[in-house]
Amino acid sequence: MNDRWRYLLERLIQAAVCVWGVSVIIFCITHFIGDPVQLLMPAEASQADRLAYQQALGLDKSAFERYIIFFANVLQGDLGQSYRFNTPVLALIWDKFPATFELAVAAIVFAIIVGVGSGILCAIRPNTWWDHCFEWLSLSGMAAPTFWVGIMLIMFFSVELRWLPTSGRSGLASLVLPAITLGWYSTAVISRMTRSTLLETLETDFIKTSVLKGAPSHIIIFKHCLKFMLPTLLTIISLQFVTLLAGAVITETIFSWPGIGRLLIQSAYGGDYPVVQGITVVCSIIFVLIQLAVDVVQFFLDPRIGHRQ
Amino acid sequence: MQTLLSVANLQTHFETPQGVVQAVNDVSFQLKKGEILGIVGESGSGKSVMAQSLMRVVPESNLSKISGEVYFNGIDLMTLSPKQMQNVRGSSIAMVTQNPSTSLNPVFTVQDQLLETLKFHPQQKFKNPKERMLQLMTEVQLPSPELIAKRYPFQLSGGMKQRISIAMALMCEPELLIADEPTTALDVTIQAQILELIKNIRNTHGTSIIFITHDLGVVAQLCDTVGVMYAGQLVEYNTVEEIFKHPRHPYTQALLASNPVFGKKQTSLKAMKGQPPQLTQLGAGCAFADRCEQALPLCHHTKTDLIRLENHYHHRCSIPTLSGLPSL
Amino acid sequence: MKFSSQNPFAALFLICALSLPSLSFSAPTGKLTVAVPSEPATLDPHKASNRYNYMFNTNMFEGLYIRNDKAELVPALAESVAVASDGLTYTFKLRKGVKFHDGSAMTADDVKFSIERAINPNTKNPLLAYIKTIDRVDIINADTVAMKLKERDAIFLKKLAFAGWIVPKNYIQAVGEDGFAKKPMGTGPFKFVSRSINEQIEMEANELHWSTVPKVKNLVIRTVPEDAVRLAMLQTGEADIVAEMPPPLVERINALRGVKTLSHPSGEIYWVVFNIKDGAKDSPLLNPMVRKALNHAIDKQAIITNVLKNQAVQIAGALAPSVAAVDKNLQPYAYNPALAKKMLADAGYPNGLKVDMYSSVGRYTLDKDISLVIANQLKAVGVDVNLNLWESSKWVGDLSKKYYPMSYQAFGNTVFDPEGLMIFGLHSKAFWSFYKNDAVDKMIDDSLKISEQKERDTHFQKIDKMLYDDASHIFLWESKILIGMRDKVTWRPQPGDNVYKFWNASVDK
Amino acid sequence: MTLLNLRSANLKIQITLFVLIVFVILGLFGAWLAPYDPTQQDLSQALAPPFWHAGGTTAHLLGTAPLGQDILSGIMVGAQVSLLVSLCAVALSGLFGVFIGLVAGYRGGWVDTVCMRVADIQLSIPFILLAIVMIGAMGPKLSNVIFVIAVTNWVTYAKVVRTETMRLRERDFVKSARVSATPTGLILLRHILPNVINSIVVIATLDIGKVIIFESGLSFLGLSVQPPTPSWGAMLADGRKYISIAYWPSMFPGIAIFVVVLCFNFLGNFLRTIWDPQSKH
Repeated sequence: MNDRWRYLLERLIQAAVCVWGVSVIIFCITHFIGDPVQLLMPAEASQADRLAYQQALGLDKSAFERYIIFFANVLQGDLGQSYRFNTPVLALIWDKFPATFELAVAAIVFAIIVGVGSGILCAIRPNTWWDHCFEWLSLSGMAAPTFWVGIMLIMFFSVELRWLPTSGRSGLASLVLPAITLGWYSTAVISRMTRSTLLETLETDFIKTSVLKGAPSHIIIFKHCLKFMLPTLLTIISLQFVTLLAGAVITETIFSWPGIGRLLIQSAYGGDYPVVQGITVVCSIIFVLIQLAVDVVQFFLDPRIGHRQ
Repeated sequence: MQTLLSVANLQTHFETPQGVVQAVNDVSFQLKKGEILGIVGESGSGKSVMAQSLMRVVPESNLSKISGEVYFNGIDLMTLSPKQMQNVRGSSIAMVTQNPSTSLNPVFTVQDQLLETLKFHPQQKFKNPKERMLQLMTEVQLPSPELIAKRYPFQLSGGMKQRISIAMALMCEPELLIADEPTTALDVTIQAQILELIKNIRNTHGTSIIFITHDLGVVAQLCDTVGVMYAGQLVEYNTVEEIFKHPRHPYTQALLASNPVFGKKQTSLKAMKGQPPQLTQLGAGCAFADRCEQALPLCHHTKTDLIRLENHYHHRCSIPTLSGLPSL
Repeated sequence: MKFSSQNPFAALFLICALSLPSLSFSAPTGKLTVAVPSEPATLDPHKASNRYNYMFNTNMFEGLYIRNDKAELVPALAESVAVASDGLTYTFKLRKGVKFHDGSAMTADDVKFSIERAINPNTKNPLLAYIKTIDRVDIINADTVAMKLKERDAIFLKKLAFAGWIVPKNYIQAVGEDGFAKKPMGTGPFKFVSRSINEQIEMEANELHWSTVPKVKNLVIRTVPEDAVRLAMLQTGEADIVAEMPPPLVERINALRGVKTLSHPSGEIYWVVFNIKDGAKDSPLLNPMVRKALNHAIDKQAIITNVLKNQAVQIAGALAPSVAAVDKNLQPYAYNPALAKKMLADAGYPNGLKVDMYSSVGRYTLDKDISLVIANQLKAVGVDVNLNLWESSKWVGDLSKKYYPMSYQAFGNTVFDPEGLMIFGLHSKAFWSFYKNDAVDKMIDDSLKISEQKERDTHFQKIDKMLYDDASHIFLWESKILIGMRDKVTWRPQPGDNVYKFWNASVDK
Repeated sequence: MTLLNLRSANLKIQITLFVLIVFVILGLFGAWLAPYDPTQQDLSQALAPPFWHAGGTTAHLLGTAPLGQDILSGIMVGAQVSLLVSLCAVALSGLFGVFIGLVAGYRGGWVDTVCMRVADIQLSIPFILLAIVMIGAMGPKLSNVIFVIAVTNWVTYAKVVRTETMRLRERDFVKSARVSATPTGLILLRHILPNVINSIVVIATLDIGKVIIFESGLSFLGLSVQPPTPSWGAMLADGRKYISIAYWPSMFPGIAIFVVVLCFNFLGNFLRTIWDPQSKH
């Protein structure tokens, strides 16, 4: 038990270091984004107005000073004030994060259901027409740019068939197309990985043992194989999920989805440092937390962890 | 004694890019209740595939076909539906595999895996699964079964794992136990214990056992009858005494000669020359002809005869004089 | 409804009508959904920074004077104004019976508070430049307010109509600055319902409005950045009006059933800006002959016809025909590559010249495509253009740091007077001006003192001629705004600007 | 059935190789092979359809772009950008990742800890953000696009190589090399690298496809190579504006991307099958 707590503590410290590293890097590179004052001021403002505005935003201080202020504030849970929206960054993130989370969850659920499902079906009947179909489908999934998939889906399902709304966030129907678009790539990855992992698992001696014990095939696949594969699958899925959270920018733009990805890119384009920093820090915290959660879940799923030399 | 298993003309072929692999080629034998049959042969001779064919668990991916008759208690297993066959596996016929460190699922406890077997076969007679499990674990000489039952396989030693595998195979009290090189991966001391255990099982339960091994010593120690496999064929099948005293097939003779225990003491051990043939390139003649010191020209291109002896015993060789016994 | 301060009867009628609203107006019905590519950052009108703010403000708020739906300058929250003879004091007579959306009355206190808030540097009002001339605001009595200017400004009222939004004092003091930005309140025809950043702003008809109760009950402005998706929304009926469609789609939209296009002058002029102000020490572009040659090198009409699908009107100088009285005699530089080549040779560049051009991507309509065409056409006369296409914000952000010898830009209309362009886009002191001509600067300074309209017109025509003769820019065109609208909507956008007032829009069932 | 599969697999890999060779040839010599200069405009020919449509001509087989540029030429010359970006980015990230992986895996201890924490930090920063910030700061030049993708992509290599190296470090042949005082660099180069190179090549092949897709995503955000340099991603992204009136400016570059990426995926899977028979890909 002692070891387990130490392990957890170690992971926590690693996570904190990771978040801190991200904050430093992001702070440094946001420096390179265009001058926020120019971006925020209208054409009519004079040079003097611009300087005054710069001072008002505290941008006349040195980078080091600003980082110290920023970091001290972050430690107190204050991510600063958005230049553009004039609201606290944390409130903005809190406002927009649910949309992205909803989208990412829907996308990963889609990817898991279709990806794991098709992966299993392909592995059970390898080298059949079914397997080949899905190989093509998933390789296509990996070969089509997201924004292209999104526009095609809108053209077909919204404009031609009028089944689903083109864009926006209004109820379940509006979630379908963005979720498929966002989950497209991950579905392909998960499907391929599930197939290969399951095929490898099916070849193992202990699965042969299960067959020799007279286990029905559904038990073999869904109990014996899946439980064994779960840690691997979880790792793949969690990595995909994080990619989805961070990669929602394009999907959100296409579908006018009011999420954090669009906020991020707008803020980066618009020189809204505090929002960029805030979102990145929050994203990295989430990323690290998901990893931590996966580690912990695996700890319970795979009895071997913690006993390895 | 009553015949439990009767195998006739069992064939298992695979299709591969290199051609058809005749992994098991026209194998026939009979097994009585309570009998231990040893199957010996080099690696790649088709022993394991033969065992898997009996249970119809040959990897399906590139299987061409299994043919022949496998009568078990009077029923031809080859005619059963997959569902019926699944029911036979683990209950009437059970198998213990070679490598105990990989044959148990690492993410389930010992108990889960043992009790599961009973769940798959609801027709079995054990009303108290837990009790049955503990009883068997005691029988396979596992210390403190209660404790071990809650462990995961990686927490156990190789010998313990193999005992658990055996216990698992015995859960439904099968009539036939196929042990596929169960001792190969174990230390010598553990090997002996496991062999003892298997003998005990036969003695107490009357279970018939097919024991697959490449170790002639083990065969001599354990078995009642022996089948020698070479290139997918059962080249010689006879009682253990006959095999060791009067090996009829040149391959059996060569095998014995190359073994430190059975090889003639006065001369040095004779390593067999050459390699086993590619199973895709079996010609018309005897598969062993190229390595056979006694081969005649006709051996290379004529089909070998099956020379039948009493009690279904037989051997395959076209050099009849060597056998010293009249062919039927 | 149209009214004017010159007609007391109309005003009287209005007051009567207001007291009996049920007689003159049917209750607003229906929902109007508008899809636009971007949105305001904050909803606080005194912190507004982009033109989507103006779209919002113009529906939510009013000033003492405003532009009506025909873009005419009319009194709104004031009934009239009296200007002192020195042009420094503006005395406004406030309209009676005006209510904020919460039902509270608009008072002189609110006006004083609003203007003072708008000119307070701490507010960080991006539009401060427009009303900086206000020195102080005095309440004369309950319905009279006087504004003292620091210096004469002939178009003060026009600027006030653009930046002088009246906001509720008590409400702001009660809910605070952030609270107000979150749930803004004004006197305009629509009142605020909700807002979700990057999603939509919802408004509702203000039935308490003193003159113009809108015909639609609900107004939803959705933010949809993708052009293709806005078009799809129009097709499926998810949007009733889609704004800022790319010109090449005009025929496509017209071909759709149940949909039509509206197109009106934007008041925004497009030009290629030469930086001949800072850092242009020995640039060939300092030579007016070279600049003239470049003007002759561009086939503007071909671009308007083929790329912009006639969604633009050629201009000769810097003035937009929809905003200013343009001198009809001023003819655009003709497309004549041979002449251009000859002029370049005469200017000392017989073998052509090399020049860097920086253009934004996504800031102006088709900016990438048009920059490519311009570069191509310049190449044809021997000007080797090294074109740098930068993402919009990078392009803007580097504007003050980096020297752009040449760039494709637009300058929009805000105050419906050439003054806006002159002061903020051509005067050498202006941030967005890259041109330096002392004579022009002087003329622009003078224009602030001329209040008589005829005189102003000729004055600006003179400046325009000077710019033309100096070939200060490559003058291209005034763009049109292309809007797609479903047939069931009746609406007339306000000309001369890309700000949409939905007061007069209605939707059939 | 099985033999049929094998034969079709063979055919598939032949087609794949053919497509990739065409891709590389276009990438190297596209500018000479193309019928037109892809930057050449002709406003009167804007958006001419492909030859099989009414109004299309064989002069522009795949039609023209919004400014009248020839699309076929654009695709042929645009292959260069895709090829350059993908190969260079993968090579750069591969080299860096392999180096970090070797050092971290072999040295272990604090070197390993530092490397892996840096990798974690790298993974925690959204790729898009890095792209916006870095390309935004440096301008959308080819070299910058390559650099950004390389910077964000090295972690996979580092992690795989590190794991393999840690495993190989304990192998006898490495131990004996260490005992005979072989310099560390030489051990890594001669004993460890050859054993991980196959996995790296497989990952790199699959990565090339991924990078081409990345590049087109960056184009969508206006962060990749800008016209007049023709690039598939930019053609696809710019063409989407016209999708409702003309599919060809975006569809054909889209197909080009799709086919090439598909082929790289096939090739990667194929290499994995022949080098790693254990794997079931």
